[in-house]
Amino acid sequence: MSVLEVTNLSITFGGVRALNEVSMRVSEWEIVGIIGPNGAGKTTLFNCVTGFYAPTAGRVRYRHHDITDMPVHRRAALGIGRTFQNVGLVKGSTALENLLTAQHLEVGYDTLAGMFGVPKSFAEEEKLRRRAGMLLEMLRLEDVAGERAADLPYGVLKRLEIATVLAADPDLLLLDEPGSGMGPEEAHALGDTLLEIRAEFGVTIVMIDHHVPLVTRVSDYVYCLNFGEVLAEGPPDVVRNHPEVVRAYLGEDPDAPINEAEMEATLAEAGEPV
Amino acid sequence: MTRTVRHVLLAIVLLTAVAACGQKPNVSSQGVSAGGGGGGVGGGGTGTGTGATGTGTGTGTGAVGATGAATGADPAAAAAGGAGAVDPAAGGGGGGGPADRTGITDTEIVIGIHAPVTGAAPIPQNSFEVGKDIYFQFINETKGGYFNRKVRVVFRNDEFNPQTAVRVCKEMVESEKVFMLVGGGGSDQIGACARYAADVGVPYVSAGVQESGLSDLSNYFALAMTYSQQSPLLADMVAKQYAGKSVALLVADNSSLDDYFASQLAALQQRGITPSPAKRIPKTTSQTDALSIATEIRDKDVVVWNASPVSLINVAQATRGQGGDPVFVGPGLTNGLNTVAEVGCPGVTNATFFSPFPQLDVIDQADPEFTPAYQKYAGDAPDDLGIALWGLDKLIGTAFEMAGPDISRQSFIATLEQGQTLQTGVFPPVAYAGTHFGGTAVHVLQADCTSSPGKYKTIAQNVSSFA
Amino acid sequence: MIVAAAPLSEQLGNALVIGVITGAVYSLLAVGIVLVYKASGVFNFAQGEFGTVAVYLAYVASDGNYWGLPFGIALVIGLAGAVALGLLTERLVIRPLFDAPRVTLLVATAGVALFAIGVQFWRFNDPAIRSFPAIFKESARITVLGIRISDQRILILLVLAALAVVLVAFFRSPLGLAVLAASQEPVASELVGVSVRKISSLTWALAALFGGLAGILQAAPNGGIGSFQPGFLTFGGNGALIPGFTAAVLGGMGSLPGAVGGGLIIGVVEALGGLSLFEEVPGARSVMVFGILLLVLLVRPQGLFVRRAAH
Amino acid sequence: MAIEEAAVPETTTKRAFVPTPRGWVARGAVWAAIAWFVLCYPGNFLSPFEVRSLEADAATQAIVFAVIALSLNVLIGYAGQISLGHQAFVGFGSFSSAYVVTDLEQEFWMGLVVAALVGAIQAVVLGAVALRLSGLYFALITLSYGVMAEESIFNIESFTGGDAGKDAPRPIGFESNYRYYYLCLGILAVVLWIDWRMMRTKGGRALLALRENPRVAASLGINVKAFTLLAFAVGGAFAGIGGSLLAHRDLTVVRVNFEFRLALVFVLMTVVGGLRSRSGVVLGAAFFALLGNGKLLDLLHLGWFFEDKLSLPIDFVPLVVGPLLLLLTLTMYPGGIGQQIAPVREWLLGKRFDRHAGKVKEVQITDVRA
Repeated sequence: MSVLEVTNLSITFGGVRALNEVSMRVSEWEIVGIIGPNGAGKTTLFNCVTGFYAPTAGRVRYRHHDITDMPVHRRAALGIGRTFQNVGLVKGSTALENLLTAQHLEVGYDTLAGMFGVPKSFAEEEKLRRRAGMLLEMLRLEDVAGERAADLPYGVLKRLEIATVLAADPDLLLLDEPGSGMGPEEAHALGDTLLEIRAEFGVTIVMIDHHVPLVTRVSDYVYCLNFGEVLAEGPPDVVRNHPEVVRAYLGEDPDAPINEAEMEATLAEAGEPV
Repeated sequence: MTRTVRHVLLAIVLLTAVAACGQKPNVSSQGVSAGGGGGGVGGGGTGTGTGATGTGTGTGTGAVGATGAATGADPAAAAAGGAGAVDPAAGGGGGGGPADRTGITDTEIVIGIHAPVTGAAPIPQNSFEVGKDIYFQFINETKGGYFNRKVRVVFRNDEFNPQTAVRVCKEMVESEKVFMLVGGGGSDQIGACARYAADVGVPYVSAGVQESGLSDLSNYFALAMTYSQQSPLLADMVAKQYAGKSVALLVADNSSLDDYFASQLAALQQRGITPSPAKRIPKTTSQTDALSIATEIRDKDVVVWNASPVSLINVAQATRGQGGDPVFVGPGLTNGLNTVAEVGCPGVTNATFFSPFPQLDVIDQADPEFTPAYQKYAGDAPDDLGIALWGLDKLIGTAFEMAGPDISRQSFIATLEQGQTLQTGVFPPVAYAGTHFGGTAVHVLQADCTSSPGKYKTIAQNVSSFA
Repeated sequence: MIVAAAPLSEQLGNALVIGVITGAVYSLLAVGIVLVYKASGVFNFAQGEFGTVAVYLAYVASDGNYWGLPFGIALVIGLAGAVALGLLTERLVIRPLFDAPRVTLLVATAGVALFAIGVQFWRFNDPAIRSFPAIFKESARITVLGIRISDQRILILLVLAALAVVLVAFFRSPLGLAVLAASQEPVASELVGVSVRKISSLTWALAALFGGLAGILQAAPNGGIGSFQPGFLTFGGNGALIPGFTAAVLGGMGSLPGAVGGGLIIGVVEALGGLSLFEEVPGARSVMVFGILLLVLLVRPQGLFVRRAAH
Repeated sequence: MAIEEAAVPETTTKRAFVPTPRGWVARGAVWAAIAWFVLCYPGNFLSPFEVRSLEADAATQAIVFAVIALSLNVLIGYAGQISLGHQAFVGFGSFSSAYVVTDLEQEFWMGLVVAALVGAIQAVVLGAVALRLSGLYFALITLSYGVMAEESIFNIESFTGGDAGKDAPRPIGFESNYRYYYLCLGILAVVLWIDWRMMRTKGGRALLALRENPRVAASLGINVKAFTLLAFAVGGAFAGIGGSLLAHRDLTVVRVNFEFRLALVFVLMTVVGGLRSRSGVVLGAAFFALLGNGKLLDLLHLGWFFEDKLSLPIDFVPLVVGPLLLLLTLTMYPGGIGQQIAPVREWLLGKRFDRHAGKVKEVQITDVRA
């Protein structure tokens, strides 16, 4: 059975069709890569899957749940975790606190019990702390545990973000450009980390990235989006050599008329980072 | 490490210094109080002074105070009074003994006045501070006070706020150990503080305001006619002086004025006058309120008014803007103050308000001592609020005189209740025979907008009927 | 009540006229609020105090007990004082806080207002209430639905209309566009040579000038002599600041014509709250204003007069 | 901006600092001095000084204001929602408590609980509106609500006693100003405890996350609406408790006290205290309370300076100097008192004395979304 199934998903922003009849299927244990030029609708697809956007048409299924109309936090509770293009962390909190926050769904006491300080909450907090320490260690972040996220460099933040998503103990990881801002070597190391994570946590991963070598190396299956449509799909080597894909990438115009970021800015309420 | 130590030391020194500074006024006030007492009569007086100020050390010295006070008085009563002075709770309870002499020593009577000096008060506020005890300064100096007791006035700002009023009254009773409390102005503050004073058995006096909430208090005395008492008089005046004219009745929607509104409306109707509109208006009138009120009263000849001076000015100006020119008349306390005419003219032309005090134009005939005394102790030309406070103090002083040398809270109340008439020449005579609202007459003030700035003149004094 | 009130239709007519003429002042303040909001994203709680400061300065300048200058010069001094306060606020309070959270900025402007009121109480507390003359004293030239409208109120309406027209034109002029650009894209604006600092000073000065106008006009709105107290535009029964904010929000916060319309609506709603119909409802006026605000924000959060979200 | 007293895990021992024994003694001495000042000094225990009843009453006001400031801190600091109608939240608590005690003749404790509940309920109802509105618009709603409450709800005579107000007697055994101070201090301690535990457990972390970025929070499984409402409930309950304590301190509650001006003072003291800094907020509230009731000048012996040197009467000092101090604090220390005292606090908590502690650059966040 597939973990994630997107059928004929379409979404329109003020007359502009950002996604058009996109279908996609992700199976257990797979790593699926999504590539495509800027403005192709990759992040929009993620936003539909995690629930920030309500699609105009089409369904999103997660395991045996139809989650198309489900609020974001409930999708998260079902085991969908995601990272953000521009780092989804609580920047005013320390690395450790971010990992504690990320374990929101794992907390073994009631919110009110925590507020009134019942003894159980102290014991449970200790557990969360230990698990956070473990994750920090795993992602080689133990040195920055007490630093505020806002004070950390970008590469470290990207790693921290992955740690936080893992802290939520997800089944399905949606990674939005985990390798952005990284050089080829770092990206390679990231690929190893991702494979390691899959082995260790048994998660299914969907990732958007521009590092085509990274994507083709770790992915089992790749989708290429362009202008909101699936241009090509298949095993990495097939997609990589697909003539349409090559053309889309070569013909990529930096000032393309549809700019995803711009489109989202008009949509999202001001100030809410996507 | 030494740095750390330095920081700690600094913190401790700072904390101690702060704490010590906080103490200074207290310590010094104790010293002054004890010294003053000693200078007056001797050891006994010293004891009383300390007992009255301190709480922790009060028990021992308080006993001495009681003995000191016992000189020349009924020993039992004095002992009870001493006990009252030692324990604030007992003093507050009021039922501690037959003669509660808190605030009275052989040399001093302490009274507490609260009035608004800041806040939304529409009255010349600094004048309160200046004028609060000029009469007593005058008496202390010329006559040595009452039975060799000088009157000391403790003044607290109630910020025109009933809650603050209760707090400062509580403070004056518990910390300053005042003999009695006086309300300077503001009916809600007077009401709140008088109720508190009743709870703790402290005599409370003020110029006349409302009766609701005050009429069942055994310790409260109105030094002038209340609004409701003035209402028939006012109705008589309207019926007589404005016969056949159209009349409106506007009263602020303070709940304390409910009884006044009812009695004024009834009094007017009894005299065949149907005021229209007869309504309650917002306590604080906005421009919108003022304009819509103005459209309702611009055709009227007479408006019977009992609301705040600020509202009066607002509404009068708006009414004039709407082409109306009614005469505002009303019972009063604050609407008869000169600032109202100064700012309200020409809107308040010929406004006629009752008042417990006469205006500056006649005070020299009513009480020739006022102006020289005011100039001497305030160092300034007198104002009308000075007259009001002088009159208030003078009435209280007259009551002290009547209560005699053996004054206590109980004897003070009992003396007033005997019903003798208190004559001062400033406030109209008062007599509390069978009532605590003993006002008998009013002065009548009229706004004179021909002078610049506008002012009130006294058109009649001690009026008890318009028949 | 014992006495029947005037017929409802007459009351409604009265409320409409009274609402418009009192609401004009709310509009005047709302325009200043919107201007500052557009330029620096600040909810300026000192807007009312720009007005009171102008009045106090003009009073000191003209009153015989103080400087005794001619009234016209006094008015100019008052307005200049308001502008100076606006510039000082911008320079000493807003600019140092440019990257602070908005709540801090809001609190800072409230601090400016409270400081101004504190000084007024300190210097002018005895007597607290003072009188101030109208610019035009005539009170009965025009009558609408039985309500006389003083020349001063006509002046307020004219000033308001003029401001609305001038400001709309201004924001289409190069300078006005620079103001907008400076607020939306400060870095880019600096790059193309627009001085964000100068623009910021300019908007605060303008807003303060409008605030000052509002104060001087509102001190004696009925013609003849009016009266004023410390902080009279910010707090108390004649306060126009809170209605001004409400008006700005009704108008969509970013729209100057919206602010004008919002002020008039708030004025009328307040006047309707005074109908004898609602006599038994305590505080009917504020209940209605709250209701309208809630309704508009929930149904048309972009404001009554704006077609699309302004931001 | 981080959660206060953030625990640094053992993993950062790399440069961990452990005070020397003398350092511990020094810290202990300061702690003892603070404890003495708060616990003993106002009640004249183990104290060479004598605090008068009225001064204890003023201290009580500081304590109650601290509770109110903590309530605003929950709303503004943790949830990112500005409340400009807090005088109404507090007032509702005051009147409810007075009503329960005076009219329903219940115990003070019942009044306190009812006030907390009423505070929470009204805050949640307004919060439900807030969920549909962004930052400054919500501030406007609360502003309008506050005015409406003052003029309308607090004018219902059977509930509030009209202009004369409603009596609010103190509980038996706590009638004296000294004892009532300790009662309020105890309740402040409970409020601080709840606030502290909240911020170090699930709820608080969820609030910080959703204030900064609701999308990230939601993607972590945090129910944004529910936790925003939680913040309102907690803030409202604290406000109600503060209102109840205020009412019984003053013995009577009066409508006119809940003007808009008070809401401004509340916001001022919280922001000056330093949002999200518990100790700063408490100190800020105490500062404004003591400045407002004049006791600060007494304590520091500064009255003469204003009266004689500046001819500024003492009554006007809070009006003039208060806002000035506010502006100075804000422009020089945007983190408020919390920032100013951070070095001392860190030191007291066993860290090195670092003059730059607490000086953090503001995180660009969706603090107020409008």
